[in-house]
Amino acid sequence: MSTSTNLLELREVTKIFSSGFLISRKRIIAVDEVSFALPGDKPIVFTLAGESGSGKTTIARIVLGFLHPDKGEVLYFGRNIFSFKKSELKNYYREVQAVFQDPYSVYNPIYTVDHVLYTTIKKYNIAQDDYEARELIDKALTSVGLRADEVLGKYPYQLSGGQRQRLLFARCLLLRPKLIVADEPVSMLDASLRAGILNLILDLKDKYGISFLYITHDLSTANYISDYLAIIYRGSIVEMGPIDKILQDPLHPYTKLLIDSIPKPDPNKRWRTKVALPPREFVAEEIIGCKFYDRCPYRMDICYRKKPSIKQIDSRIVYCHLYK
Amino acid sequence: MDTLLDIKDLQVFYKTELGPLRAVDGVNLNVKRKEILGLAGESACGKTTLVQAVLKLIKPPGYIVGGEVLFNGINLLKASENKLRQIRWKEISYIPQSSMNALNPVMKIANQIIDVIEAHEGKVRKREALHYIEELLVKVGLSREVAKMYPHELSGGMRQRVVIAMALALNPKLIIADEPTTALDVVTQRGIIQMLKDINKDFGTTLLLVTHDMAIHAEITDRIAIMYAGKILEIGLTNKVFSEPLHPYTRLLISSIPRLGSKQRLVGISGFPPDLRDPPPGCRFHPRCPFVMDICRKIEPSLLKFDLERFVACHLYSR
Amino acid sequence: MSFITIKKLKFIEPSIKKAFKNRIFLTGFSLYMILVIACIIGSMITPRSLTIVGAVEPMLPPSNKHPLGTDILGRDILAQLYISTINSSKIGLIAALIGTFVGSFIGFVSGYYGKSLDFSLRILIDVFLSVPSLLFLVLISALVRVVTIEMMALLIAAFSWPWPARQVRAQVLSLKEREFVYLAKLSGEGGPEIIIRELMPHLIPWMIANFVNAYLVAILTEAGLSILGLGPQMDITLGIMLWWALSHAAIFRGLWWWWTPPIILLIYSFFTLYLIQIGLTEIINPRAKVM
Amino acid sequence: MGSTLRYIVGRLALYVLTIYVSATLIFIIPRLVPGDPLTIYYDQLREAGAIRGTAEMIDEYRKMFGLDKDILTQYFSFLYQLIRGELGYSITQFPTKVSDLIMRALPWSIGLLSVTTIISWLLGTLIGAIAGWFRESKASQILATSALFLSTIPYYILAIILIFVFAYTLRLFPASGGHSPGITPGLSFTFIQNVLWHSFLPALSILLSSLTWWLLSMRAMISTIKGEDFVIMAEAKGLQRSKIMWSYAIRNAILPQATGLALSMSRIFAGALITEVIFGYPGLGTLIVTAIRSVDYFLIQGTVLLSIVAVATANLFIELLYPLIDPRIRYRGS
Repeated sequence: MSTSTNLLELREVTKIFSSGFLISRKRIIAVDEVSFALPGDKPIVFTLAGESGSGKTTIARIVLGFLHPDKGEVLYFGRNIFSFKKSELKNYYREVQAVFQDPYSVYNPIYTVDHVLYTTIKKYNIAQDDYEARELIDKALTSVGLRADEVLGKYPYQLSGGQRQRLLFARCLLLRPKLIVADEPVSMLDASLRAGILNLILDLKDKYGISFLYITHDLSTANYISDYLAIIYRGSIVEMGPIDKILQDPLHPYTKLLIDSIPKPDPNKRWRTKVALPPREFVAEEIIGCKFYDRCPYRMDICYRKKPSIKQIDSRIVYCHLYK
Repeated sequence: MDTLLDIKDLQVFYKTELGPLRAVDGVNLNVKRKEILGLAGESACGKTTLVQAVLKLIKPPGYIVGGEVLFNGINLLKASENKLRQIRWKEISYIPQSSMNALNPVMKIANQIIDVIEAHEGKVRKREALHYIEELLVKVGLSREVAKMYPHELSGGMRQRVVIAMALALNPKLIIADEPTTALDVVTQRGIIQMLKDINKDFGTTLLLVTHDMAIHAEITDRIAIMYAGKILEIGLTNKVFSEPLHPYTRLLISSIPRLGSKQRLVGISGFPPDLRDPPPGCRFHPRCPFVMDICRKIEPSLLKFDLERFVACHLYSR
Repeated sequence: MSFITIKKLKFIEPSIKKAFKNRIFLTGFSLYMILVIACIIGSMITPRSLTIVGAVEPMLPPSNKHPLGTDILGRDILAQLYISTINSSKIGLIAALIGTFVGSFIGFVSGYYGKSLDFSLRILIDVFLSVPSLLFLVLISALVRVVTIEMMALLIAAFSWPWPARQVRAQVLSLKEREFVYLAKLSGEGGPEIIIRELMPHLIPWMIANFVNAYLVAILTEAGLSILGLGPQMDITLGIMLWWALSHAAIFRGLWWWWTPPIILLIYSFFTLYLIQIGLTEIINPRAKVM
Repeated sequence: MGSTLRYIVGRLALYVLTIYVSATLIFIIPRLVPGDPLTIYYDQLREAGAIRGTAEMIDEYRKMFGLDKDILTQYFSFLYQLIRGELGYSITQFPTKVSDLIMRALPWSIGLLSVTTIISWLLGTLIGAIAGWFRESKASQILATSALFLSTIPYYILAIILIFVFAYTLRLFPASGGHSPGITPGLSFTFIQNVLWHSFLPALSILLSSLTWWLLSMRAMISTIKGEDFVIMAEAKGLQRSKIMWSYAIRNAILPQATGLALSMSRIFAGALITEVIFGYPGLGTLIVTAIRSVDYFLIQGTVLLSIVAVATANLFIELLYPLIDPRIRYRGS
């Protein structure tokens, strides 16, 4: 698959956050040479799953052009987005939109929620006049299961978390994007409302052909909606491939531990084995080899000395010294 | 008498500009000795308020309106300041959700645990206490040197284990854990949950576990109580409640949890939780309930005994 | 084609309504306004000539002819008081306006655009805040022999920008990470637009509180400089009145009616302005209960 | 401990930078004014009627600061002089050096300032902590309101009131000077006792006003900390109320109080400077005023610079205490 047809491709993207002043510099590698790609031919949901602090939100910010990587490239249909001029970036946003995690901080509290809808329409002038704008908005709201009179003219605090998240999807729909970066869209919602948003993502993919880069820490939601899965741990991808294959037969020790540790809502299928928590967790920048060394049951001394390289096994990729 | 803690008609409201918010509105619940009781419910259903009321930690604008909390025959709500102080941590210890700043940021871990010991057993020799504390830390899988460290030097998972070690320090009869693993990653969460289970098995400590995550209840609790909009809708043995949920809300709650390996269409719950400043009349779930009947809109169903160890508050079963 | 009328930014309305509901703000604001209006009216009805040296008989205690008596140089004290309060307020106003706008601008730019620019500005702000600006003012006015009120105001304004800059910068840094700013970027809004439409409304209350603080500090600084003998001697302000009284040992000559009015008015202004500031901060974040 | 060293290095760097930027500003300011700075003094001196030794002294300065050379060499010679502690000669009391005059006034200011600031900070923090812990009580409310009123009054206004009450009406304390003229300065008991007697009112006016700042800020800090999770956790642990107040609430409020102190050092210094003038107290304040009256520019410049160094040093001293107060500073670096 030639790179130019890939909807989105990351090549060895690296981001290092440093704090302190000249001599007292402290450097934390938040994203460590991450590469993955979303195919451009058919809409898919690609999940990037990892613990909090694993760098997944930093990657989302880089893909959206808010953060510049220290190394590597982000290609949109083969063109590096960081070489875009201002107007090109605006067109990029026309096709790549986003939905965020915290329904309470994603709306500017001093405006009614209409502000986000009208600003988008005005800035991308996709409507000739008020009437057409309102029509577009009504259509977008209904396709995300909201009624205009229930939502428009209200301030954010007057809407529930679920309504606010749905409205964000409606805003994206106005621009008919090709890709929506969904950064933990349901993690702040209760289980009962979560199902509605997950179904909405599935519908938008099927009905409007929109691809999703779904960022989450919760694998069971990923299993429900996504086609591909990449597991990220302390800034590095450890395993990547079709989700069903990974969930049924995980290769990387961290993926195994992760899948086995997800609590199952069934009292008869309780955890059989115990997991030992490390007596002291190492700080990220002290590690040269594999980052999972201190918690890995299969660790070897090569894992401590050398970072594992990429290994292709049928349609999957894994970074682990177990697989030569 | 195998009941350790008995909550009777507990009511806790919060003062707001638009009138009192009825966070906990007449809750009856008892916790049996040596069991793990789960308290489930979605955000803002009142479970944290209930737990804080039991420990009398409600701060303004919250206030306790009425009801009793009986522990070994003493009503904690009416107990004297001193009597309450003696019971706290000696008999009932508490693991809060925000492990981020549940520990005093400027004090070493060892000193914070010594504080607890000295508050209940008087002065202790530092060397002896330190040895005991290191044992406690090892029991929760932490290295001994953690005793001399400060909270900001520990990860979230380590901090939560320190709090658990502290909870075990005086070998209490009851540990109340309020969302102990919400802020943690999945693997650490599993470790903590298994640790709590072992504590209950090894020391016979009763555990009241509060969390919105039904899957965690399925993993660890013996009995479970479902809470919604300030009231208890259903209580029962965990495997019974999961296999045959009675109350419509419980049924919908369980069916809206995504399961690994199944792609079956999820069913959420339409609408959203009521505003507890003026809750809907009758059953508080009726606006969102698929089986709503006329009676549900008028009369509030009381928590009735359905069969052994099973209670439900729903007109479907009250005929 | 900006036909879509984004409703006029009604965001200022609620904060103004809230401000006037806050008891502390209300008392402070109304008391200070009473003082300023009284002085404006007073200065209109009393002839300016009364403040010229030798205009009246010196050292007269308060009488109905001279309600606050006269000073050693034969000037009516009440007449002086009206003019000096207005002049002090004028200095406060000019210095605070300039200081707040310049400071807020620097705060916005360094907070929002960040990195190298922010680094150097942050250092500059810290340096200016850790050094008493009074010292530099002393240095400059010793050289320039400040004469008019406006020059004094500009001089004080030159050193009143760091505090608002620091406050606004901190606010912008925290708001910048809020997700509605990212959403605005995705909606096609550019840097300046985001500052004006998304961030500015949040900062107006902060900037007003900074303005009041700068106003208070300006009056305080003017009085300080005047007591050091560096005030606008050609004109008359509360500080200058005090300076005249002190340099003629008014206290020990028993001329109590000469030095007490400026003291009382200065304290009155500081207290009422401080009440306004507390009222405003309580509106901005209700959690920070000062009282 | 890597990070504590990193913190100290950071603070020292800011300290040196502050002095450097201030020195540069002091160098630039006279050159902003049109004309050669020395000619300005010359005209002002003639205006002020000075006759003796002005011409030779001006040439002396011209040579010393090489005003004929280009700006950059002047700048470096200016900095070079400063590093060697050379602040030039006082114009009016030529040939006495500016640094000698300052050294005579500095101990007075340092003594007055350090004593009053430490006492007011400790007292204010203590009373504020108790008032904050018992926030709902009537006493705490009254204390806060009166403290609020007192805190708005600057030192030097309070000074004037104190002079009127204690010096003029009650005649209990002297209204001016560092010590009675008759007494010979030295370490004798009578001299020290006399100095204390003279500096009582200046100290009181600084103490009263700044005490209220610390009281109010500590009271607000304690009442916010009372709501923190670890304080509620301490209650759940069944600790004694006094234990919670001291080692949980107050112990955590000390750092913000210390930062508050460092932040207001410049405000304290400026206020104290003017208070000295009101009392004619022989510190830096009076020195500056006499220099202003006699248009002694180099004395003003020297005193201003020394004051900046004094404030910056005090700031540095407080900031270096932070790691001891709060272990997080040691861990996080800057």
